[in-house]
Formats: sequence, C-alpha cells, structure tokens
Amino acid sequence: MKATLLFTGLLAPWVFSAALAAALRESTRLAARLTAAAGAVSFGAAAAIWIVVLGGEALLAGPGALFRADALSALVAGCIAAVSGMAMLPWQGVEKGQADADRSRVFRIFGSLFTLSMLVAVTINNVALMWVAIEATTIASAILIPLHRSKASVEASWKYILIGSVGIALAFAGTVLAYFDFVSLLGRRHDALNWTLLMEVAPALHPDVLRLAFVFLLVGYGTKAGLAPMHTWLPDAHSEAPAPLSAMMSGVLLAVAQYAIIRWKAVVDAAGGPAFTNQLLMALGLLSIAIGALSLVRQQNYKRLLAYSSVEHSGLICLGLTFGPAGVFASLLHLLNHALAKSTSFLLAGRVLARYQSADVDRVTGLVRTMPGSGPLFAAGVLALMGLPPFGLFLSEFLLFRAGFTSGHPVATSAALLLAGIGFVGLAGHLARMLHGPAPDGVASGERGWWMLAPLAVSVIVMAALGLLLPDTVARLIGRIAETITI
Amino acid sequence: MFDMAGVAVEIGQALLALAMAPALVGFIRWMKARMQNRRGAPIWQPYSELRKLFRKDMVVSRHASWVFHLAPFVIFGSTIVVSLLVPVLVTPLPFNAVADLFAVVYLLLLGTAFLALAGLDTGSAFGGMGSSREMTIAAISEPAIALAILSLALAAGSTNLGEIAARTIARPSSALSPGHVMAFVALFIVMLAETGRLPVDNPATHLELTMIHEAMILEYSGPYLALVEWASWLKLLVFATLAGNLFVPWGLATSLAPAALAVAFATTLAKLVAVAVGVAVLETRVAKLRLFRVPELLAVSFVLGLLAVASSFSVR
Amino acid sequence: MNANALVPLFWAMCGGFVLACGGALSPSPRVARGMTAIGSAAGAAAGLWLAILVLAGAGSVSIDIPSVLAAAGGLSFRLDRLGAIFLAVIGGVTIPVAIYGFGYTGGYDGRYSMRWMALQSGAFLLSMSLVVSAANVLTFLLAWELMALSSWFLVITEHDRPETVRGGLWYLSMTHMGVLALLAAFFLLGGDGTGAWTFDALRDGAAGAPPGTRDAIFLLALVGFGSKAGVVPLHVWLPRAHPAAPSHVSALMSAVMVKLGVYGLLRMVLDLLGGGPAWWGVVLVTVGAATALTGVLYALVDDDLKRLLAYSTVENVGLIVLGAGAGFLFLSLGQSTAAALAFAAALLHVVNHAAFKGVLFLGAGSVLHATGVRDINRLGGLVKRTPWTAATFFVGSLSIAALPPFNGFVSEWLLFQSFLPGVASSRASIAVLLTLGVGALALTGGLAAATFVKAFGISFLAMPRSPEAGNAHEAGRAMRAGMAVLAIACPVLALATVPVLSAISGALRGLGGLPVSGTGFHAGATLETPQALARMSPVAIMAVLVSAGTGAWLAMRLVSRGRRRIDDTWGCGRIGQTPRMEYTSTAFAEPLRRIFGELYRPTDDLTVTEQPGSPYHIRAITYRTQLHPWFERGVYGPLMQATTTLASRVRALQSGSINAYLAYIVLVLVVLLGMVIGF
Amino acid sequence: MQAVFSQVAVMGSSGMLLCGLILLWRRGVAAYITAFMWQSGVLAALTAAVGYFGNDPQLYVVAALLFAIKAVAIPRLLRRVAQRFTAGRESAPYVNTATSLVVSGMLVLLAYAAARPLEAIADVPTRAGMPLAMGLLFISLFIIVSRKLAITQVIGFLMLENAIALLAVLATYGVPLIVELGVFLDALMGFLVMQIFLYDIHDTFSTTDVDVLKRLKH
Repeated sequence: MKATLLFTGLLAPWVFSAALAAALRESTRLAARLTAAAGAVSFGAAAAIWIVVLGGEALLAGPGALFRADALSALVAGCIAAVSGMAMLPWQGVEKGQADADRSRVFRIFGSLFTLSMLVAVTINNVALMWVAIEATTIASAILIPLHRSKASVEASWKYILIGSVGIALAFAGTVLAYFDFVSLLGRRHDALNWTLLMEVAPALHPDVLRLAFVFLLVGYGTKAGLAPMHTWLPDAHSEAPAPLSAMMSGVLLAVAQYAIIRWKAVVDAAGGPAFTNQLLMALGLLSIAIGALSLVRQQNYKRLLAYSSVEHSGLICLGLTFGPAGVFASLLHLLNHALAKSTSFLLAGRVLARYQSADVDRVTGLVRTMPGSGPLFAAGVLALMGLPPFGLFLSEFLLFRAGFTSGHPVATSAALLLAGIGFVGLAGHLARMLHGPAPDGVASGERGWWMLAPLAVSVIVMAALGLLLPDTVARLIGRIAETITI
Repeated sequence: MFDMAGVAVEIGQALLALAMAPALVGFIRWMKARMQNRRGAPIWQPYSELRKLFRKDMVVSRHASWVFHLAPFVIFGSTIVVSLLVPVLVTPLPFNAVADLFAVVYLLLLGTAFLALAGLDTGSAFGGMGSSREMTIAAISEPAIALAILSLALAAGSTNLGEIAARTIARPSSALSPGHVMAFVALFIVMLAETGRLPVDNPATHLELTMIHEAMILEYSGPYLALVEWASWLKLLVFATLAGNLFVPWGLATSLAPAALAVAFATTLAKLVAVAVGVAVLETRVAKLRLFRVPELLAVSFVLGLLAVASSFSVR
Repeated sequence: MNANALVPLFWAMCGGFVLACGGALSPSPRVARGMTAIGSAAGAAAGLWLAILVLAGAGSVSIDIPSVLAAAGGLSFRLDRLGAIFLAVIGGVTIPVAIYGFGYTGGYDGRYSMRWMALQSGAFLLSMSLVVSAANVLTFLLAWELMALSSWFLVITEHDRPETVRGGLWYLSMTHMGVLALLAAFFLLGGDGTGAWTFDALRDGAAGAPPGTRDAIFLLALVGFGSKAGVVPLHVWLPRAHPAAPSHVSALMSAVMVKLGVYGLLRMVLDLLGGGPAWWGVVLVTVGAATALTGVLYALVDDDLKRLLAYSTVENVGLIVLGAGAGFLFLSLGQSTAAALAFAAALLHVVNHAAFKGVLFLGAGSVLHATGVRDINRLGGLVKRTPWTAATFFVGSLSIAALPPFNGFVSEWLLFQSFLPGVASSRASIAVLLTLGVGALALTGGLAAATFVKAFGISFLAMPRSPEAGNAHEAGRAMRAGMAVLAIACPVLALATVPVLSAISGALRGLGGLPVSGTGFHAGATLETPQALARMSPVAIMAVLVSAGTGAWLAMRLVSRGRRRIDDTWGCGRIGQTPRMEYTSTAFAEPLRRIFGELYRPTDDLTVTEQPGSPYHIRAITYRTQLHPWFERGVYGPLMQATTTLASRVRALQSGSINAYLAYIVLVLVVLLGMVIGF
Repeated sequence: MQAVFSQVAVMGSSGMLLCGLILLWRRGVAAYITAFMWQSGVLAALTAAVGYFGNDPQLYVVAALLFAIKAVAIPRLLRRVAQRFTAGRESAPYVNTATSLVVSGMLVLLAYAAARPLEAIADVPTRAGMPLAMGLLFISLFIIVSRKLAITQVIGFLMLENAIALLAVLATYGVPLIVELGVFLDALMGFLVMQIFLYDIHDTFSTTDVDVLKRLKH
C-alpha cells in the first residue's frame, strides 16, 4: 500500500500539471504555480522512495508488479524529479523576453508529459514498456524544440525526431530479440519482460543471441544517451531548444538512456559474462570522450559547447561501467553530479542568452560585471563540468580514473585522462573569455530577478556538498547499486 | 686551531700583501716600459700615486647614491678577506678552516658586482658600458674557474687552500702532471680576464671603447679612487700568489719559524717577479682582443679546466 | 610535547586561514583586506610554530577524518619532518607577505572585489598547507587541485587586462595537465587497489611494483610535479602567470607554491618509491641543468621586472632539481652520505630561495605600485625616491646572485660541494655528467650575478628614465614592513645555516635509503662536508668581511683630509648628462645576448626615419628585438597545431547532412554486428 | 499443418521484403505509398495467419488494429501530404538505383549471417522467415539513409517499424498485448509528429528536400 502511494505521489502530479495546463487556457499564472507545486510533490515522493529503498527492499506496486523501484531507479528518479522540478519552475519557463502565454502553455503541457514519461521509464519493471516510455520522451520533447519558430529550430527538430526514432526503433528490435530468446527457453509468459525475471533467468539464456540483442540495444539506447557517433542530434537540439528543455534533456534524458543501458548490461552480463559488453562500451565510451572533448576546442556557440560536454561526460559514464564494481560506483556518482551541473549550467546559459541575445562566445564578455548574480553561478557550473574541486564531478572523475587503473585498464584510462584534459582546456579557454574583459556596449548591466537565482544557487551548493562531503545516504545507495549490477 | 700566533702571522701576511701590491704593479709597468725601451716610472710610483690620491679633494656626482659611497669599502674589504685566505708565506692558515677556494671566487665576484653597480650609479654612458662588459666577462669566466678549482680539489681531495698546497708539497710528482699544468694555464687566463689585464682589457687606456675596468672607476676621485685602485692591485697580487703558491708551492713555510718565513718571503718574491715578467712580456707581445673574441679565450680556459678534471679520472 | 598536543596547533593554522576566507563576508573592502591579512598571518604563524616543533623532534602530527568522502578513502593528514620544512617555508613567507598584501591591495579597492580576493587567498594558503600535510591520495590531490584553482583566481585578479586572462589560461591548462599526470602516477602506485590509499600503504606496495611501472610512475611524477615546479619544457606558464598576478601573490607563488612541486617529487620518488635506477638521476640532472640555464638566459635579456624574476625562479628551481638529481644519482650508486648531502643542499636552496625571491617580488610590486611601470628601461633613480624598496631589493639581489655574506652563497656553495664527492668517486660517465653539472652551476651563478646587477642597477640607480619613475613615491608602512622582514631574513638565514641544515638533514634521515643516522653536515659553527672535503663558516666570513670594510673606512677617515664637492657626472667636458644617455637594460644585456646569439637567435629590426628634406638628418630611430621562442615554437606550437587540426577534423563530422548522421548509426550497427558474428 | 504454416510465413515475409525493394527501385512517391500500403496489408494478414495457426485469439485484434492504422489511415494521410508538397518524384537520391539494389542484396546476406544464432535455437515453424525480417530491417535503414525527400524518409521509418513488427510476429508470435498497444500508440504519435514537422519544413523552406536542412553545422 505504501508503495502505490509513493508511486502515485511520484507520477500523478505531472499528469495533473499537464492536464491543468491544457485546461486553464487563460490564467497561465495559476497553471505555472500548479506545475511548480506538482514538481515539489513529485520531488518529495522521489526523496521518500530514496529513503525507503535505502532501508533495504525494492518497492513494488501496480497490477502484476508493473512498477518497481530499486536503488538504481530511485537514484535516477531522484535526479529527474530534482532537475525537472527546477527546470519547470514558472520563471524558468521559456525566455522572459517574449512573455507569450500560448508558448509557455505548450511548454508546460509537453514539459510535464516529458517528465512523466521519463519517470515512468525508470520506475516501470517491464523492459518493453520502458522502451515505450523512452519513445514517448522523444515525441514529447520533439514538439518543444521548434517552440521558437525559425529555420534552425525546424531543422533541429526534424533531425531530432528522425534520428531519435530510428535509433530507438533499433532498441525495440533488440528487446524483441531478447524476448525471443526468453520465449524459446521458457515459452510465452505474461510477465516475461520483467527485468527481475530476466535477471533470474539470464544465466540460462543463450549468450550469443543476447549479444546480438545487446548490439541493437546499445546502438538504440546509445543514440538517446548521446554516445558518439550516434550523438549528432544532441548539439543541434540543444542549441535550438529553449534552455529549460535543454537542461532537462542534457541533464536527465541522457541519464534515463544510460539507465536503460545499465539495466540491459546487467542482464547480458549475467548471461555471457561482462567481456563482450565491456569491449563495446569501452570502445563507444572512448569514442564519445574523444569526439566530445575535441569538439570543445573550436566551438564558438556556448550552448553547443555544453552539448558536446554532455557527449564527453556520457562517454565517461559508459567507460566507467566497464571498470568493475568500483567503476560502476564512480560512473553512477558521475551521472548524479553531471545531471545537477549540466542542468544548472544550461538554465544559466538561458539567462545569459536572454541578456546578450547572442550565443556566440566572442560576443559574450564581461559576464562577471554585467550579471553579477548569474555570471559567478554560470562560472561555478562550468568549473564543475571541467572537473575542478570543490564540486562533485572532481570526486567522481577521481574515483572513475582510480577504478580504471586498478581494474587493469591503464592504457584506456590514460587515453581518457588525456582527452578529458583537452576538453578541460577547451572549456577553460571559452569560460575565461566569457567571464572577463569589458562588458560589450548595448548590454544592460546589473542582475534582474535575483529570486530566480535562488534554486540555481541551492543546486550549486548541493554540487559543492556532493564534492566535499559526499553524504552517506548517497554513498550507501550507489554502493548497493554497484553490488546488484555487477557480477 | 685558533692560536693567536697563527692569527697574528695571518694578519701580518695580509698587510705584507697589501704593501707589496703597488710594487708589483709598478714593477709590471716598469718592465713594460723597459721592453718598449722607454725609461718608465720607478717601481714605487704607485705608492706616490696612492699618497697623492688620499690627500686630494673628492668630486662626487650629483646622481650618485649610497651605493657609490659604499662600493669602495666593500671592494677593498672583500679583497682584504681574500688576501687573508691566500698562502703568501705560510700554510695552513687558521682562516682556511672557515673558507675555501669557492669562497675566494665568490668574494672576488662580490667585489666585481659592487664595482659594476658603482659604475652604473653615476648614470654615465662610460660607467654603464664598463659594468655591462665587466659583468659579461665575470659571468663567462665563472665556469672556467669552477673547473680549475674542481681539478685541484680532485687532486688534493679538498677545496681548502691549505690542504691543496700541503698535498702538492707532499707529492711533488703531481705538480708536473698534465692536469696540474692545464689547471695552471686555465687559472692564468682567468686571472688576466678578472684583473683586467691586456688581452681582455687595457689597464693603461681611458679610450671609452677599450677600457672596461677603468670605465667603472671613471667617476671616482680622491680617497675612493685610491681604495679602488689599491684593491685592484691587491687582486692582481692575490691571483699571482694563487697561481704561484698553489701550483708551485715549494718554499712555502709550513711552520711559524722566522727562518722558514724568511725563506718563504724570498721564494714568494721570486715567484711574483716571475709572474710579473710573464704578464709584462705577454702584454707587450699581445694586442687587445675584440670584446666578442674574449669568450673564445675563456672557452679555451674552460676546455683546459675540463681536460684537467678528465685527466684526474685516469690517474685515479 | 607529544604529538597529539600539536593537533590543536594544526587546527589553529586551519582556523587562521578560514578566518582569512571569512573576509568574503565582511561588510567593507577595507575590513576584507584586514581580515585577509590578520587571518593569513595568524594561520601562518601557527603553521610556522607547528613546523618548528615537528622539526625539533616532537614527532609527527597525524589526524584522520575517515567519515568525510569515505568512498574515496576519507581525509587524513600526517605532518612529518619533510612536510614540516615546506610548512615552515609557507609560514615564514606568508607572514611578511600578508602584512605587505594589506598595503598593496589598497590600490585595488575600487577596481576588483576584495571579498573575492580574501576568499581565494585564504583558500590558497589553506590548500598549500594541506598539501604538505596530506597523508593519502585523495587529500593530497584534492588540496593540490584546490591550490591550483584558488591560485588561478588570484592570478587573474586584474582581469580587465587581456594578457592577464591569457596568462591565467596558460597557467590553468598546464597545471591541470600536470594534475592528470599525477592522477595516473598515484593510481599506478596503488597497484590493484586492494590496499588502502594512504602514503604508508603505497610505500610498502611500491617496493613490489614491477620496474616498468616504477619507471612510468617516475616519469609521470616528473611531468606532474615538474609542471608545477616550472621545469623545462613545462615552465612556459611561469613567465606568463607571475607578471599577471598581483605582486604579493606572485611572491607567494614563486617563493612557496613552486616549491611544492619539489616537495611532491621528493615525497613520491624519494619517499614512496625509495629511489630508483641511475638513469632517474641522470634525467633529473640533465633536466635541472637545462632548466637552470634556460631560466637564467631568458632572465638576463628580459626587460620586464616581474618576468625577469619569474625566469629567475625557473633558474633556481633548475638548481634545486639539479641537486635532487645528484642525490638520486648517488643513491642509485650506493653513496648514501653523498646523496644525503645533495638532497640537503637542494632543500637548503628551497628555504633560501623562498626568502630572497619573496623580497624581490615584493620589491618589484612596490616599484609597480610607485611607478605603475614594469619595463626596466623606463625606470631608474628609484634609490633616492624609494629608499626602503631599493635597500631591500638590493639585499635580495645580492642574495640571489649568491654573493658571500648572504644565504644565496651558502646554498650555492653547498650545491657545489655536493657534486664534488660524486665526481671523485663514481663511474667515468657519471663523473663527466657531474663535471658538466658543475660547469652549468657556475655559469648559472655568473649569469645570475649579471642579471641582478642589471635588474638592481638599471631600475634603481642613476637618473629616472621616464616621468613615472621621476615622481615615484615610497610604499606604505605595511609594504615596507613586509619587505624589511624578508630582507633581514636573508643574512639571518646565512648566519643560522647550521641549525637550518641540521633540521633539514634530520628530515631526510631514513627517507628512501638515506642513512638513518649522520651528522648535520656541520662541526660546531662551520659547515663540513663528509670526509672533511671542505669547511666554510658563513658567520666567520661575514664577520671578517664587515670588520675589513669598517677597517678600511676608519683608515680612510684618518688619512684623508680633503673636502667633498658635488658636481655633474663627467660628460667629456661639453654636455651635461641626460637620462637618455644612460645605459638601458637592453644595452646592458646586449654583449651576453650577442655571445649566446645561437641560443637566442634574436630577430632585430631597426627603422630609421629621416627628415623629409635630407637623408642625413634623422628624425627618429626605433629598434625592436624579439628572441626566438624555442619552446613555444618547438614544443607547444606543434602540440596545439595537432590538437586544433584534429579538432577541426572532428568538427567536420557534424557536417549538417541528416543522411550522413543516419549513415553513422547504420555504420556502427554493421560494425558491431560484424564483431558479434566474429566474436 | 506445420509445413503449410511455415510456407505462409515465408511467403508473407518475402512479400513484405519485395515491397521494400520497390522503394529502392521506383522514383515516384505515389508508388512508395502504395508499396507501403501493400506491405502493411500483408503484415496484417500474416499476423492473422499466425493467430490462426498459433491459436492465439489476441493476434486477431492486433491484426485488425494493424490493418486499420497502417494499411488504411496512414497511407491516406501520406497521400494528402504527398499531393500538397512534393514534386512527386525523388529528385536524385545519394545512391543510384543499380547500386542501391546491389547494396540491399548485400544487406540481406548480412541479415542471414546475423540471424544464424536465432535460427539455431528457434523451434517455432516460422523461424525460416526471421532472416527475411532482419533483411527488411536493414533495407528500410538503407532507404532512410540514402533518400533525400523527407516524406520518403518517413515511409522508410514506417517500414522499419513494420520489419520489427514482422520479426516480433515470426519470432515470438507477437509481444504481450499491453506492449503491442504501447508500440502502436508510439508509432502513431511518432508519425503524427513527423507529419507536423513535414508541414513545418514546407512552410519555412517551401520544399521537403532534406538538402536544405544543412544550416546547423559543427
């Protein structure tokens, strides 16, 4: 009973928020406040789930254990609830500049649906329905990209929907192949596609069929996770989408796709041992870090800069999965830290774009002077992404590289280290030029709407706390995931 | 080791060196004049020069600072300290226990640096040019001196002047070893460079393009000029005794007996005369090198020092 | 005084620095500056006192906080004697610099945020003192990276000048590349990661590590710590970051932060790895010699006062690495007493360099504060206008030029002496290397003397060459106090060489194969190298020198009766001397620039503009010279070029055509299927 | 009984494969739409046949739904879009017809190689059709990659979903009903969104040729 209450607490608010946003056509103010309230309730439920799951057993709810929340889903659900809650706040809505009620209404409807589908994806037990939910996220977010009608945003939305759908279709092919393997072993059962059942049966499944299925799954979910070379939709989508949407997409949508990869990696490893999946993930991971880091060097658009940084960090997370239990611990911690840092940076990038009206790095200078509130916070976000203390990403990269060396992959880890260094230099160069120097003429100086910065400041403080203290609840939860996932 | 007699002899020896320094320069000038079949001033001419300068008034430049006033005393003081170390009559000297050959080199470098600063202080172009060239030559001659010292230290097992002289006395055969001779030539070249003798710098001229040492002391007059000149003469004497007593140490007194001291005085005097004649002959034979050829000369000295050190490997 | 009585002293130090950070919350900039100064000075004093107690034999302080960041190994601190020496250097330099900083940052009041500077200075000092007392990998690297970050913020305080931001960028990028090398080195040291990550566990584990890994760890440590210390070719950030930083920050960076690179090298290669094969020593000696010569050669011809001092820091780091290299060489040959002497000489130079480089940078800051000009060619005549700065800079210049009465001479002498036993008793190839080492050491000493005669002579003496230098005003009381403390420290350190050296040799006892017992290289008041190879007593030399000088002064006063007359400098009788006739810094270094022409390869261009009427009447002559930037063109140019070409090729991947993007996905699918079919 | 069943399965899947090849061979968009219509029809029939032979009544519902949506509704929408925008012909695809056919042949061979482990463990009579389903999957991927008209890419994507549905039907007699419904909903929503974007592209670029979409680079 408690479980169903928690799950409804997690999912229902977003349904109401979408419905209310659709219904209340005129009074957008009220709808905005309701969405914020929904975000808060959902975050509360996610935190409650986090605590309960920490207590020991996984939460099961819904008909035939449809919904299940174990440690991994609690972690990712927590990230989703936090980031979406922050991104969907009314003033974080579409850029203040054009106060177009209709646009922000559309944003609230599909934003809530987008969050709902992500939350469903991570809390559903049936892997096929997980695929359906992830496909739903693609559709919901695709509609929001061309919110500001322009040639570029139309192009970005078309590329996003096509690449996303083709990629995700391959993932369904993989799911069907895995289901076929299960059916040919144990016949057709209605709960066949439940992840828990798959894990129990996995040692008996046929390794070579599962390997074939994993190829399709990895390419499919890899596209959504922004792994190179399937990452091409990411920079276009992020440079054109409204900032809150990019924050949600880059922060947590990639995390949901990584969640799916981790789920399926556990099953395939249980069947045929980790050698094959590690090989694939290490190759794609290193490729993503390389392409992500190298693209940062000459990138002039700071939104695309953050997008390519997501590709790099997504590569790091996948690389971490191949370094044994310590590596999984590090990459999950990295997933959490990255979600916070990236979403904060994108939201602040949105504010900077609204003020400077240009996404070009060269035209944004003297940020510390013109926006004394957002400038330092934006700097904190980017410094966190560069992996500097006192923020959490330094700690997770430290653990990740340590796991790399101790698990016997010195060459791959050194290559990742070098590429991360190149990425660091790329980001540092652009950040330094943006922060300092004289303010360009025609840009008003002084911060407007200090209270808008409150949630972002809180998130920066949380990032620092994760970096310096690593609270025990987080460490224990991720520790438990590492045990259940790796063999 | 801190016996009073030793200290007294040491101070006496330093005063002796101080007294002999003008005579040495006078003898060299006289020797050069004779070789250019000129009558030349008598040997004690420098003494009268000093007496005249000490009594004259002093003209100080308007731009000079306390560095200008401090420099003569530091130069004179450092050269005195070096003369305390160098075995003019007797080895081992008590002061040797607290300073070695490297200290000698760096004390002389202290004097040179202060002279260069004094040259810069008055703001004249001559002073600037002199100190720039002086520091250039001092900088390049450092490695040559270091290697010469290294070869001596390897042969004698210590950089202490006392031990070096004692060891060479104890083992006369080592004095003629190739390493020893090459170290002597290296040190001799460096002596010419450091004391501003002819191939490197012309002590007798005030022509701004050729004078290095003279350019720096152009602004000095009266007692200051006397101190600085005396210090440079004493430096020449110190180098001469170093060249003589370290490489050809026979005749040095090893005890404080008056007879031994007399013999030591005679042999040191002979050695000084020999070195002075050598310098005088060299100065009349050789023309002044262009400034940018001096490094080649010092490179020769560096290579000789290197060979001296290398030869000490084989002998071991 | 048992070890755990020192723990409150450790927390007092951290508390002081946190108080400095507290300046960020202060009501007014002036209060912020005050809190920074008081907090830093208090913390530094506590740190210095703690270091002295540990060095005096009160055992080591060890504090463990396993709860914080437990997953990565928790925080743990252990201040042993080697760390205590560097903590003493940090404490000793920070007190005068903090006092000086209070006056110096007065000039920043309107332009930059004092609160932010307070926060970063406190963080910088705290992280430095935590680096030397860290006892496990996480604490060390966390403190190291925090040090890099806070020092970067301090370097780019004056961020409205573009070259400051560029210098800061060079600094941050090179430091981070160094940290990546350190990460790799520490994790390789950890082996299979089963053991704890404390230094003690690493020390035992490292003994069993295969030689290939030990060599890799050594090279990575050399790159990582070498980039922080400023070893060639990783030194290029030093002459870019130091002039950009506020002077009291560059004083701290040059005197102390750069030495933490040396501390790291000693901690990892000497303590944890316990020395290694002979080629390690050979590499360090060669790199040290190259660094020393490069540093001094570039310092010699530089006209920017602070960049000159930065290059001189590179030179002195080269000397320290030269000494350490000789130490490792002797260790590998089994001559442990000679090795102990070499390491002691290197560490003594660390301490001495901190004193005189500190006072020189503070002096340069005061010159900048007074005239706003850093170019030596436009200074001059400051000795009369800023007497305090001139006097302290004078003492610093004499010390760094290794001239006798001061501490520079003592550590240079000890470096020479530490080479002698090696040349005498080792194999021919190593003897030749060390002989060339002695040659390099001597040449560096000579060129350093020339550099600092130029630096002091041209900046302070004679007539001012520009209006700014003309109406310079003396620095405030706080700045003068800071400079005076460090200037006095130079002769005092020379006199106190024996206690300092015995503390250093105490710290080195038992580290990585060095002899556990042994004299402090002194017999009574004089320094004595092993086998009584050489003896020297700085006290005696200073006493005799001073007495000889005053003796001469007294004699002169008795003998001479003449009067003094003030008149113009000799101008060949016709014209008075004008500032334009004076020797400039470029002219002073021109002979040496011509002699070392092959190394500098200067590109000179001289443009003469005649009067429009006739070619014989010249209106203006402009002369511009530029040295061949070996490292930028040889090492960093190609490196950056390769990265950007690779980056632009990767950029081309995002070609814009959706068909290409879909083709990538199909390609990956086919390739992975190929692997499955082949698997 | 089993032999007839497997005969029907192979016939159905090779029929669908042939419809796929038509897209590679012809140039007219109208032809593409009819090919897609026929392919969906065959898929619906095959699903019903599997429902009959594998006596699984649920599949009849799925077959009906499939026929209604994919064979009737979507082609009509596509025709309306085709009439309004396209010039009716695929201008110059990246790969000419001859090479596309050769490549599709190669892809079918790859499908057979990849599907070998599937057939090794399958005991259902319809296992012979599985490589053909994989082949259709690769060919529809190739269509999306090589064609320039946006509407052709949409049709290619729909064929990709047909291929996966075919694979599901052949391999496991269809996925559980709730999943089937979810997939249908997604497919429909996906198509609708793509259609909206087709209108968008036409409004802003006044053409649906994908080559114009090259402004977002690097």
